[in-house]
Amino acid sequence: MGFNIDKIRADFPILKRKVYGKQLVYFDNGATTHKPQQVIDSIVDYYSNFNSNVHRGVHKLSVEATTAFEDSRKYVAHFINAEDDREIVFTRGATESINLVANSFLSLINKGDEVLITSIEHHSNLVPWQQLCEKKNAKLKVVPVSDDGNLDMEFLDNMLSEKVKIFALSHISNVLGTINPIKEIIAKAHKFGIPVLIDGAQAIAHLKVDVQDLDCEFYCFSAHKAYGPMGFGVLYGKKEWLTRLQPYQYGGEMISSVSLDKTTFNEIPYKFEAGTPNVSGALATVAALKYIKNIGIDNIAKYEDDLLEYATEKLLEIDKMRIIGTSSEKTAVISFLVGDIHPYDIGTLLDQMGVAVRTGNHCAQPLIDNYCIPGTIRASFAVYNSKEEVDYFIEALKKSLAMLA
Amino acid sequence: MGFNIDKIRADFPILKRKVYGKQLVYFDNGATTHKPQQVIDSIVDYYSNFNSNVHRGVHKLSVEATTAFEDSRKYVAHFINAEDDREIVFTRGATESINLVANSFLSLINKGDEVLITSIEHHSNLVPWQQLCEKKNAKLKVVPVSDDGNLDMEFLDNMLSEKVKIFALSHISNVLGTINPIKEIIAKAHKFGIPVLIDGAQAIAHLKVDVQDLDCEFYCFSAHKAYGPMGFGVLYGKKEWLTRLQPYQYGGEMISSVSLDKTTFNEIPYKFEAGTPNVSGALATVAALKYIKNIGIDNIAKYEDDLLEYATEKLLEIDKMRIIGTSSEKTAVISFLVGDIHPYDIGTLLDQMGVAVRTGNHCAQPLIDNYCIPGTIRASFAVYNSKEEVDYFIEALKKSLAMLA
Amino acid sequence: MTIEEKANSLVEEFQMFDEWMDKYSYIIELGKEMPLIDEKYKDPQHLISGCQSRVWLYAEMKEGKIVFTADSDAVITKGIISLLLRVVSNETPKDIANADFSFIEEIGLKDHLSPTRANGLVSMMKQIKLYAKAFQLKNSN
Amino acid sequence: MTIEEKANSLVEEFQMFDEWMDKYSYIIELGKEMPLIDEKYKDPQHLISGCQSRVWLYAEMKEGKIVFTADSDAVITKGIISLLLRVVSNETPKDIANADFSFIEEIGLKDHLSPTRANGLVSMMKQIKLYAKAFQLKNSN
Ligand SMILES: Cc1ncc(COP(=O)(O)O)c(C=O)c1O
Ligand SMILES: Cc1ncc(COP(=O)(O)O)c(C=O)c1O
Repeated sequence: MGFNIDKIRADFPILKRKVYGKQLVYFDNGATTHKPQQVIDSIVDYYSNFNSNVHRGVHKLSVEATTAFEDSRKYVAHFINAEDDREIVFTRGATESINLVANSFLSLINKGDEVLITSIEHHSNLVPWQQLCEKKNAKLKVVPVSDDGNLDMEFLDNMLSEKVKIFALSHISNVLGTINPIKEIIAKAHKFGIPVLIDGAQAIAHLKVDVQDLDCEFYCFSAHKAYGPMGFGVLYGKKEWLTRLQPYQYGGEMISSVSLDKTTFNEIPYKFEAGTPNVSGALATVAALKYIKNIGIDNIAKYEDDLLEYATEKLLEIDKMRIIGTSSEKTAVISFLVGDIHPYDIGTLLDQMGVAVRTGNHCAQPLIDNYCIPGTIRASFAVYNSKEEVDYFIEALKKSLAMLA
Repeated sequence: MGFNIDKIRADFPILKRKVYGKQLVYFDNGATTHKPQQVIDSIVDYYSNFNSNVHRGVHKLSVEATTAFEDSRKYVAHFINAEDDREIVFTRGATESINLVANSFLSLINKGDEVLITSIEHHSNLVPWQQLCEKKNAKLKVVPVSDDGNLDMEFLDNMLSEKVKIFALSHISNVLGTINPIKEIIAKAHKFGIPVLIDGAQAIAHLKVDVQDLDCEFYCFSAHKAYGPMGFGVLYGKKEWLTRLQPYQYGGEMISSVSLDKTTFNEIPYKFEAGTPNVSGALATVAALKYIKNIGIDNIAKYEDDLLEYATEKLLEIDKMRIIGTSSEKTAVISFLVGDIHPYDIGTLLDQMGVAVRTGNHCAQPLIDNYCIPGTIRASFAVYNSKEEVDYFIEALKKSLAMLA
Repeated sequence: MTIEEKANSLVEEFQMFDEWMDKYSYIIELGKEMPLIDEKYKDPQHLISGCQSRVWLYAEMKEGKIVFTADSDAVITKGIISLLLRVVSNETPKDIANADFSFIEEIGLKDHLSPTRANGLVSMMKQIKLYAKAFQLKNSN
Repeated sequence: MTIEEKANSLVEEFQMFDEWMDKYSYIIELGKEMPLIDEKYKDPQHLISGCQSRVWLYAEMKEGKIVFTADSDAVITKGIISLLLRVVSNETPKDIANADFSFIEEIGLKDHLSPTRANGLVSMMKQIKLYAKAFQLKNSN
């Protein structure tokens, strides 16, 4: 399929929005993406036509909803090339997926053990491990990042050992855009028998994810950052690992049988899905992934790369421009500062002109502290952004800088 | 406002649905209710007009979404008459709300302490406490139920003591429909300083809930059982209790500041809301609660009571009818058996005639075991059900029984 | 008759029914017939855990063929079991292992055998295949 | 001038601006003026934790009135602070405690002061009220 940006933009109703009378230019896709009509329609269709609680229902609606729900699991498995759809656990989002694994590792970590993360992690892939280590008197070790935004591989090599019980790192940094060489890192970790969890929150909408090729033990993402609904996420886990882990929450379909003395838990993946599942969320997530599939993830990656290159060039023409994160392997995320102007000031003025960027520490405070900066301005792109929008943004930025000069 | 059933039914698009060519009669509302157009519209409106990640964003969409999100919290607080909107924690559902509290009680329970529940609890309000007790070597005590479906208050009185660290019970039984006298029970528990958690999953859409009047420490419910979206729920907790409890999941807005050495958590309620919140879920939940408010919860209760009475009378005309749960205080939930016909057989034939009921143990296996039955057939009503539907159901039931005779 | 032939004849038989009521009445009738299993095998060991209706399944080899007997506490489930067994019982392990159960769909009972239906039938069908494979393996040793 | 009069005059002043750019240019100008606080009070004790821009606030009693000085590392935040302080500083604890800050909305800066805006301004306004109440209490003893 050819890549038709106008057609794509037309799929997203919110892009017609005006703010302060100006056309919205939305570059805060790292925080959340907008939803195409297809995703919105899938929610309307579900609630209007076959809404029901799932599993164990004898009536038609319940059978339909359950079938659709389990088909979603199959589709997600297919999308990330999992071997088996029982390896797909539905959660509320990437944060919950990570917390689930960290919590279930409570029984697998002992005093003196090590947990490895990197210094570019989002709080959601940092604090759960920090708290786990605190509870179990284990050691949190942190792979440092170089100035250009790449992980320091020499350090990393030295930090791998049999003492490490799990290595959790992001596929793509939400601040720097760096694509970590995770396939290589996973292979290194496996040499020491270390299971690896990949936080794919920033990756799933931007590049091909193949969990079998990566060979990671766990992979997590949120639907809302991939054109899908809020309140829905995925945890992929290798069968043997999911089987090994303890349940996290109790109640509903995760139970096989209960008496007041004893409870038997259901099989994977159900044993991790307590309570009534979010059927609408699953279906809308599939609608989003199908939307991506339909355009083609490689087409998306190529298009966003072009945008990145174009925007980077334009930005670098600006005096005192400082781009944070200059890895040669990065996705369409640009964090920057101009001179010593506070990011909040630039963000505020851009907003007045209709341009939505994110400013601040992007929930990665240790990383920001590492660079000794007050935060950054972050422009992050999605498939519906255009060069015209980049041009407008650059103009608006220049205007802001003039005002602040 | 007068109660106009035709107008109400017209609000629910799914009610036009046919199954096997027959008009759907949906009596599985205890499992999940359908959604009025107003709720569906609120989701469409959100994603089409002001979708954004919330908190900390400097741009207009983010401010709008955040304001709407926090206004939802205020509305929910108002709806259940909480003293302060910081007492409202947004979760994925009742099950998660209960798990959150049970998990946070890990540090408040010691060996030999007691946790009190009742024998009519849904698995979601049973297994979390059972597992907590197992982990901490505490004792799970269970208040028995009498044959009519009322809690045995004499037993209850004898089981209250200073040893009990928390008492978790349902407002309304999802199998029996019994409305427990929770205000009285809470007052009794408080005499021994016992905090009380109320599982309100089956109550919120059916009767007035006033947490200050009840004086419970915690109250939980799911939106999807109250005309709201799937994947969204509420935990109400008294300020001093929420403040006292440890966070449950880590990452995102629940963090105040992070360094690699130390993390400071945010204030209530944020410290319990890890990860990107489900803004759309919050708004759609408010749309659902407003829908209830608009009709008037007392009007709803009255209407459903009439339905209950009408259906009960009609059912009792059937030979060998055995209604399980005959408390004088009950909501519109009827569990029944006919002779020794297996519930699955009746459910299957009703389904063929377009009538959706639930059969089985309704995730309350110990309760079902208590009655020594293979499960029940459960018809549970919502505001959009009608006497005509009850008539059709009774006819269909009679036809089923004739076929099975 | 081969498994396929038996399945086809079943499908034909069901084509007679225009009305769902007739179809279910027939299934219920089948379900009401004498227990399809020796009472002594209705024990936890032969119980297939389905959520709602309980299903017991017993298999034995007789003259190179597997004979299945089964039961359920729900009459409709039992009726469907009796249809299933009519097709697959008394066949060789190999034939059973390779059997195609799609006739269930053709006779309009698909919903009952959807994996989402917690009536024990899906587990029973899995169990039938497992038995067949186990006996196959045993024979080949 | 009373607090209310000062607020009204500010609102009038802002009515001059047709264009958002003029308004913000003015705020930025204000923000660029000399630090509004003695450097020695820019310490953690006087820091108001907002997420993005940091805000420092110091209060002292002078002749029965509270004098506020403050600063921020973001220039726009600082400009808005300077507007706020122009209105509330140098007033009695009682008047400040009762002051109505809705003029901020009238001059079109509401978004900056929405509780969802993590720029420290909301916390600063809360802190101003807290100071006023604390001084009030102290005086009444
Ligand atoms: C009494 C009761 N408690 C808890 C739950 C669990 O609710 P959810 O599955 O929405 O978390 C239910 C519903 O299934 C219920 O009926
Ligand atoms: C790298 C990374 N990890 C994890 C998360 C958390 O995702 P969520 O808030 O959807 O749970 C985010 C997004 O905020 C992220 O960018």
